[in-house]
Amino acid sequence: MSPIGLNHMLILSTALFFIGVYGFLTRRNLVTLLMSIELILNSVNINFLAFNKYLYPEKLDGLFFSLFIIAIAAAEAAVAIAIIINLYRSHQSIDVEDADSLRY
Amino acid sequence: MIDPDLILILLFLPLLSFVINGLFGRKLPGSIAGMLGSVSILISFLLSMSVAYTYFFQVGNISGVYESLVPFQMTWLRFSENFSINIGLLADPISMMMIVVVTFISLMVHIFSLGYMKGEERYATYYSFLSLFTFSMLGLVLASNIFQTYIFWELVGVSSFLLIGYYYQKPSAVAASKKAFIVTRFADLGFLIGILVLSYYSETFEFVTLTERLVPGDSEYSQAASSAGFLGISALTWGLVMIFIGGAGKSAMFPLHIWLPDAMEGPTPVSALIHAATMVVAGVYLVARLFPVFSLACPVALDVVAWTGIGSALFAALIACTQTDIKRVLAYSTMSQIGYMMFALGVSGYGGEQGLGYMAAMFHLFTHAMFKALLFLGAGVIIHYVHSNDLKDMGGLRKVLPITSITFLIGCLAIAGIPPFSGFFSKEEILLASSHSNFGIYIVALITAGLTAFYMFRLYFSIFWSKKIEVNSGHRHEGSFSMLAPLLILAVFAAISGFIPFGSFVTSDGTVLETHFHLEFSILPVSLSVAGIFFAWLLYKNTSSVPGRIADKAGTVYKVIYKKFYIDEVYEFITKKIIFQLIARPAAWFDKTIVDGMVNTAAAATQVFSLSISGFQSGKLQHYAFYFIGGAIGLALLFIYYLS
Amino acid sequence: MNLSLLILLPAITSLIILFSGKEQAKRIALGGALIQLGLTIFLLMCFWADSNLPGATQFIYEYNASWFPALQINYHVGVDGISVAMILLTAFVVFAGILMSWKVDRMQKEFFFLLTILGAGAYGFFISLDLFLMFFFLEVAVIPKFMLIGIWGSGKKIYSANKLALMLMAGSALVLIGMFGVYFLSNIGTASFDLVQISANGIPKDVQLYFFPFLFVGFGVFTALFPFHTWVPDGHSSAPTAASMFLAGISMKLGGYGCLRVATYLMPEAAEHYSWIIILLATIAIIYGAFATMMQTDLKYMNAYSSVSHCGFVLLGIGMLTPTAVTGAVLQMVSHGLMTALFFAAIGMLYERTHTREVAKLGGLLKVMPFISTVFFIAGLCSLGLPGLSGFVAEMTVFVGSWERVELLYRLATILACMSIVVTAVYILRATGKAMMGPVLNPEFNKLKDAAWNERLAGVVLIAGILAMGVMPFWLKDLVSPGALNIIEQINGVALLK
Amino acid sequence: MSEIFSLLKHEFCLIGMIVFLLLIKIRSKEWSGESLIRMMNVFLVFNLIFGFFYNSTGELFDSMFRNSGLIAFEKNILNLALLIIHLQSVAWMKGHKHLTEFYLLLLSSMTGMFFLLSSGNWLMFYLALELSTIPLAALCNFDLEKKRSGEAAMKMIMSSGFSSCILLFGLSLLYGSTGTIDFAEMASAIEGTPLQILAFIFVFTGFAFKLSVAPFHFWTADVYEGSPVAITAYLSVVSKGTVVFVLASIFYTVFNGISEIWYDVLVISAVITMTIGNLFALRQNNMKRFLAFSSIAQVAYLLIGISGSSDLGMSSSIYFVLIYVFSNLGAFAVVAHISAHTGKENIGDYNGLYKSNPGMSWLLGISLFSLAGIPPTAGFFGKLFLLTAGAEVGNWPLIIFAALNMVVSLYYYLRVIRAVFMEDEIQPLSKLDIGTSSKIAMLFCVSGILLLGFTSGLYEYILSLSYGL
Amino acid sequence: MMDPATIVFYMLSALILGAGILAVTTRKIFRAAIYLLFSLTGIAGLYFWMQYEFIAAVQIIVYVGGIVVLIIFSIFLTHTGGMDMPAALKSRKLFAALAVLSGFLLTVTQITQHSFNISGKVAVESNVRAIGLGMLGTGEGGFALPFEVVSILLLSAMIGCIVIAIKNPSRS
Repeated sequence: MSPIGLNHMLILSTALFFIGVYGFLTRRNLVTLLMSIELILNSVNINFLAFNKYLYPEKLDGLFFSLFIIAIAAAEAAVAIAIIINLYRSHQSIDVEDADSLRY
Repeated sequence: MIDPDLILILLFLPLLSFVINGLFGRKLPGSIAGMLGSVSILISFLLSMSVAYTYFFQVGNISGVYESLVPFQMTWLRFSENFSINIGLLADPISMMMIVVVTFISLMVHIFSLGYMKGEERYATYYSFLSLFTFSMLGLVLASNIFQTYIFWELVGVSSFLLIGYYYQKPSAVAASKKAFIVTRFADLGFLIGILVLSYYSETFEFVTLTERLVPGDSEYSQAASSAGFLGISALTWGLVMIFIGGAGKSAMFPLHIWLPDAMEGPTPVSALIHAATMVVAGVYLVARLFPVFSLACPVALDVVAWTGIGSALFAALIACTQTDIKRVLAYSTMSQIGYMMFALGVSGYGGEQGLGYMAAMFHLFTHAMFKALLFLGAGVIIHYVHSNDLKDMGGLRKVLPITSITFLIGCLAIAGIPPFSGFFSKEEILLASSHSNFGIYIVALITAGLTAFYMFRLYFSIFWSKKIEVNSGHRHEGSFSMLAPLLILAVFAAISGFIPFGSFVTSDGTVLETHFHLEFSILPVSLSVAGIFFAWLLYKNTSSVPGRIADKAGTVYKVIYKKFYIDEVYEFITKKIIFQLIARPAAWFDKTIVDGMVNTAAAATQVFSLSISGFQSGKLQHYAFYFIGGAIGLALLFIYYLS
Repeated sequence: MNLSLLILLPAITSLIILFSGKEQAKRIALGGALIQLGLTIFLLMCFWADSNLPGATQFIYEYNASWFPALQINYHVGVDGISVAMILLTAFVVFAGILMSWKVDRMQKEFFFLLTILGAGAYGFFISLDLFLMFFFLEVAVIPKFMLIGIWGSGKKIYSANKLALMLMAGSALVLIGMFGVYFLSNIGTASFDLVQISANGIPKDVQLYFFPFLFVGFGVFTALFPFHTWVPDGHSSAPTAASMFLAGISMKLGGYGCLRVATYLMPEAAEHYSWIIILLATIAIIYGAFATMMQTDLKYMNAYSSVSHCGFVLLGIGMLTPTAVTGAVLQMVSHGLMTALFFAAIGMLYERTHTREVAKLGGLLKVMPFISTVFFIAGLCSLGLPGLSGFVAEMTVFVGSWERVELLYRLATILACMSIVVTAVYILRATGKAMMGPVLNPEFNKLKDAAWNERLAGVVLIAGILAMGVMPFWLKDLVSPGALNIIEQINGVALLK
Repeated sequence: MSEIFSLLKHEFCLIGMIVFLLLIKIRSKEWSGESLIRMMNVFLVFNLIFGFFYNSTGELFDSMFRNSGLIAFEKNILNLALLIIHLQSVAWMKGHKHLTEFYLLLLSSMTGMFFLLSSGNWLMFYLALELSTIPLAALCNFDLEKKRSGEAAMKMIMSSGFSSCILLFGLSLLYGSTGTIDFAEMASAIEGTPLQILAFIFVFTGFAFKLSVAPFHFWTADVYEGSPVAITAYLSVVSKGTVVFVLASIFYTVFNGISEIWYDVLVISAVITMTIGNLFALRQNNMKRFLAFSSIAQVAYLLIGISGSSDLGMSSSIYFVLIYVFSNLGAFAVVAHISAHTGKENIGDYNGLYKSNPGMSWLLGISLFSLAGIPPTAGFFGKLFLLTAGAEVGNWPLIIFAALNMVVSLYYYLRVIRAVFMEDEIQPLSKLDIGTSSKIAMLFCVSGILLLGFTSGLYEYILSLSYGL
Repeated sequence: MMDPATIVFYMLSALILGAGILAVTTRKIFRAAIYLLFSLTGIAGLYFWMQYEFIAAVQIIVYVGGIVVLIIFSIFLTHTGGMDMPAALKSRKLFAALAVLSGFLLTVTQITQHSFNISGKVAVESNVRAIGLGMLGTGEGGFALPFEVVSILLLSAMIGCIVIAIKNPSRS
């Protein structure tokens, strides 16, 4: 068995998760925000698969979970992009900072 | 047995008259309202005569002692097992005497007013108030329960207020009525606290029981009352002094007298009834009512009574010499005479010969009611005629007002203590009593007697002799029969009532007290009075500048006396400057600014806080995300490292 | 006697008003109030007859139905003498208040609807024996007040309405907390809102000490406990006449009744423990309120501050914890309710005619409007405690009851409270002297008319109440004192156990 | 087969309708808006009534899907809410070009809610959550002409995406530490290790996001303001109602082992949420935004209720949700109506509303009083029961805090009341014609608000369903 | 000495994280998309490494072939392709980094401290057949219901996209 254990995997996914979060917090383009979300979702997928692989191989719960996450990520991305495009049409910008007319 | 129904009828008839006149009086034609009031008082008077007769000559005197009878009693308000306000009727010599005096003077005033107040707009109201007063006063004197006294005490006060303020469109009348009510009210506070103190130790409000319990003896009540104390003074003393304060307020004793002169703003018959004959002696009556307790249990309080009385007597007599408003002069003379009664009580002992002062005070109360009512009603006729209160508008009136002049003279002679008029006898007893007990008081009383004669005759001469003043009065006659008849009746009583053997009816312990005539003793006071009259004759018989020059000579002293020793100004200072400016205004300010401010500040602070955090809702998605992840991590840190 | 009628009748009346025409609204409201008045008098008769029957319990006409069984919330009603007295007061004030609103010029339907609802809340509060039910009715009354002031008020009405609603709500929030404490932590073991049961089983002392302040201060806000009284002046002065009458006449009594029936009755030990604070605050309210009144120039403010002072007597009586003082507190509630309603009615009548409430601008009104002035004057006399009127009876009972406490603080408090009778006289007479007496200041006033029939009737009804209590206090006293005794016996009962 | 039907009937009903709508859409000839609305009305009424019959308790698909009387009741509440929302939004919908799609998305989201309620494992939970959210985000954008609508939709999809990421991360950790995604199995495997607490917190943020619990609530006001009123109403009532129920049932079952932890979490969140919601609501001028913050504050009371014991907490939460449906929708009915007719949404525009539109004013007033918890409206009972449930634990500082916050909340509700009833406006809104369906919706709300509080039977019924949850 | 699998893992990790970091920091949006592509591909590689071939394939098809393409399309549609994106504020970067770092440390600490219990049961096959059967199974280990739910979701997402993104003729 490889010396790469569960913890390696988890650290990897956690790192990816927080990279995504960092992106989400700092990027200004809505499309890149969406990209950050995808990164985060992928880190979650890694987690599920790693747990499934290393700890609970007798069932495929983790695997199916990540499978559905991928599907939903696609759906979400599609809707998000539609919304972004619509926003671009009305605001002429997809800078998240510009979309702050609703506030206080 | 005294029929309680009779007393109840004589008590409630005036009330009935008040209600009828008050509710429907304005719709009654002509002088029906006045007749109604007068008739009801007449019946009351007759009943009270009959009741008094029954008491004094049939049932009251049991084996030589006048007993206190309570022919009627009902529980009005029960506080607790021991304490209840009972409405009862107490029949004893002083209450019997008082109902006669009250109904009699009231009757006179009612009749007098038929003419005097004729044509007044609020004629019926006037009569209803008079009736209310009479009812209250009767209730006060008949009270068998100290709280009942307090109730009627207040009612008397309010009727006095109403009557002083009768000419309510005159600002001075309004101010005077207000002053009268508030000053007496302040005194009533003392009365109330006194009641609370006394009743706490005696565990009753009933006069009879209360007196029994507080008179020194082996009962635990009086011992508790004398042993308990506050600020080194026994509770009993506190209570009695407090009650005396109440009495002093009503009776216009120094320094609570300031309302009385102002109260002359009311119609003159009212002054005669309330502020001369009846209500103002309520304080004397109250002390007399509790006399056994004062005398036997607490001589200290009695000393307070005595010194306040004599002080007020002299004080008022001095001021009376300088005033020019005839009603005010009469008012100060009233105050002075009540001072007489007070110190008479103050120097008196209990029982037998010791109780001479008590008897004398009551006697003087009786005679004073007659001659002072007479004087006031006479003044009423004069004012009615002259349309002024001021001496300088008067003079030489004996020609146009002959009956008044004579009756007024009788009144003056009576008050000056010239024999054989009634005042002589009562004053004589008072001086005698004081000479027995306290020489200082006796001397002052003598001086006061001289002053009394002086200022009364100053009044008399100034009005009826002196210069002749043309009066542009519309009517040239002295007054209707209804006005003169009471004068004549009262004059008769002022003249002869001194011959009543008072000592056999009203004494401190109910036993008969034989009074003796001491010629050698009478010489000094009578000669002082005569001297006073002489001086008055000298100065005021004819118009002269002598009084003015004397006043100038006296300078500051005169001015101080003329200004009534600046007592009013002191009160003014206390109320306006201290109570209003230093207490009430800061209280109102505190409420508006601090208390209300706190509430408003809390609201404003919430608003400000709300405004200050509104920046969090910046509208920027990434801020939200930051709070989101920050919140999540924060919560996680909190729960993993801190709260687990 | 079915007590639920007392709530049902106003509820039905209000519904009918809602679906009636504009002009009929007041007639229906008046009719309802009249029937209600009759009903309460009938209740009084029944109570007299039934409360002395053998086997009569502390509360009679009890009706207990489960409402929310899961939460032990019951529809539990019943009355003792104190409640009957308060119900009588309510009926009088409601009747007079509706009469006084005869000329409301806009949104009549809504006005009378809200008034009737307000009345219903008060009735419900006074007959409740279940804390939840009581709280329900306590809060029912808050919003109608807000609306009445905000819509039909005058002056800075919105500020006042807000202040009133928020402060009362804060009060009821405190009550709510205390209520939960009682609910969960009484000795019964299971949660219960039932007043009778809780008082029978008692509450542990530490719980009492913790929750008493909540309940007392909460109810205290309603009855103008210093320093939570600031809604009173503003609220009263901005409210329309009838609302002022209701507010001062009934609403403030909800608080006093709550302090008594809930705080003191359920937590006797805590009441004893905290009584010195209550006394202190009450005395401050009495004296300070009276002095603050002296400086007021607006008649309504004057009466509002005087209400603070007078309600201080209620709290003083409660704080003294002697049967007499507590009886006095209840009497004072009834008396003050009638008196202050009369006062506000008179002020309302004056204001309607002269369009000012500034004392300085009035003057000589006795000549122009003898009836109104007399009403005002009688209210004033009652306020300053004239014998023969209700104020005297109540205040004296409080004083005598307070004097039974011998500790120095209590004695001093009593004496200070007594002093207020002088201050009261000062401000009442100042106002009367300036507004009613003296020459007619404004020639315009000479044209003004005296009271109309409805105003006369309202005045007469209230004066009748005041006189009935002032001249013959014994019936009311005998009505109230068994209830007061029951409350105090809680304390003594506890003391005996120790 | 019949068991599958009776367990899944709520969902089948909706899915059937979705299919039907698709068929309509596919047909070349578009239905007119009015006929669509009419059909939808009929369907929703049918849906509501049908929901009360043939209910059974059971599990399907290896306990991925479960149903019980309580869940069915909750679904019925949501059906009712949907019906009311639909009725009151007729004016807005009439003018919309993509009505069929609107319905499709709405019903999909509703289906998601139902699956969420019935979910028996975390996968279903997650999928249902997304199914309910993603169409909703699209729906937020349905005021296509309005810039704000787009912004709202963007905020909605982005925030919900972000939040579901964090939720998922938490879920993955839970899965890792327990080895299962099934609720029942996980319940026995939760021990309260730090990692599980961390995971729990992450999962909680997902709930908190949907419920707008501070500090995860920031999207709420913006999205509420920008979205079409119908969607705002749906968000605030249906979405919240669902998640509250799910939160309660999951906390009571799955996280039963760490109840001390989640108790504290709920208390802290409740305190913060209440404060934030109230403080922000104080200053709002837009009615929808105002209602957003008010709903945030309301949720805090729900959290307090849930934090109490299970039976009472659960039943009073559901009871409150039911009342909240009526109260909030009552307010939204007025807002929707005025917004649809005049486009005005600010509180200042409501000045003097009573003069011209007394009926609506009363409705708004009663609804707001109910939200503020003033008797005799049902809100009083709802709020009080929640507090009772919370107080049962004996956390007095919390109860004191909550009770005092009710005062603050009253202030801003009264602000609207003031505008409507007391402010004199020279030009108040003109008299608006209330359509029949709106009238029915309003009538529903009023009767619900006024009658619900007194009917203890309903509460007892809910309680009986909640036993042994 | 590391065995090949380890080396591969580290390389993949480096790719995933490196590309990830670049994807969220580069200011050229197009490049960011490409870095994302690398990162996602790396993840697919990781799945291969874990012998989840099917998932790896799905990853490539959906993410690389779908989502990234979608993203690139949207970049074009929104005309932001060539430009440098505006940089975020320094302070925001700092705070974000702080939050992220603390979160990371916290999570990693918890993960490493946690002793995961290995079920130790026999692994089931995770080939396409097993997955396919599971996907349509209704019993134990079956995911038919989620599958159906996702279908509704995808349907509605599609409808939503169309309505929103469709060019509205009324708007000029």
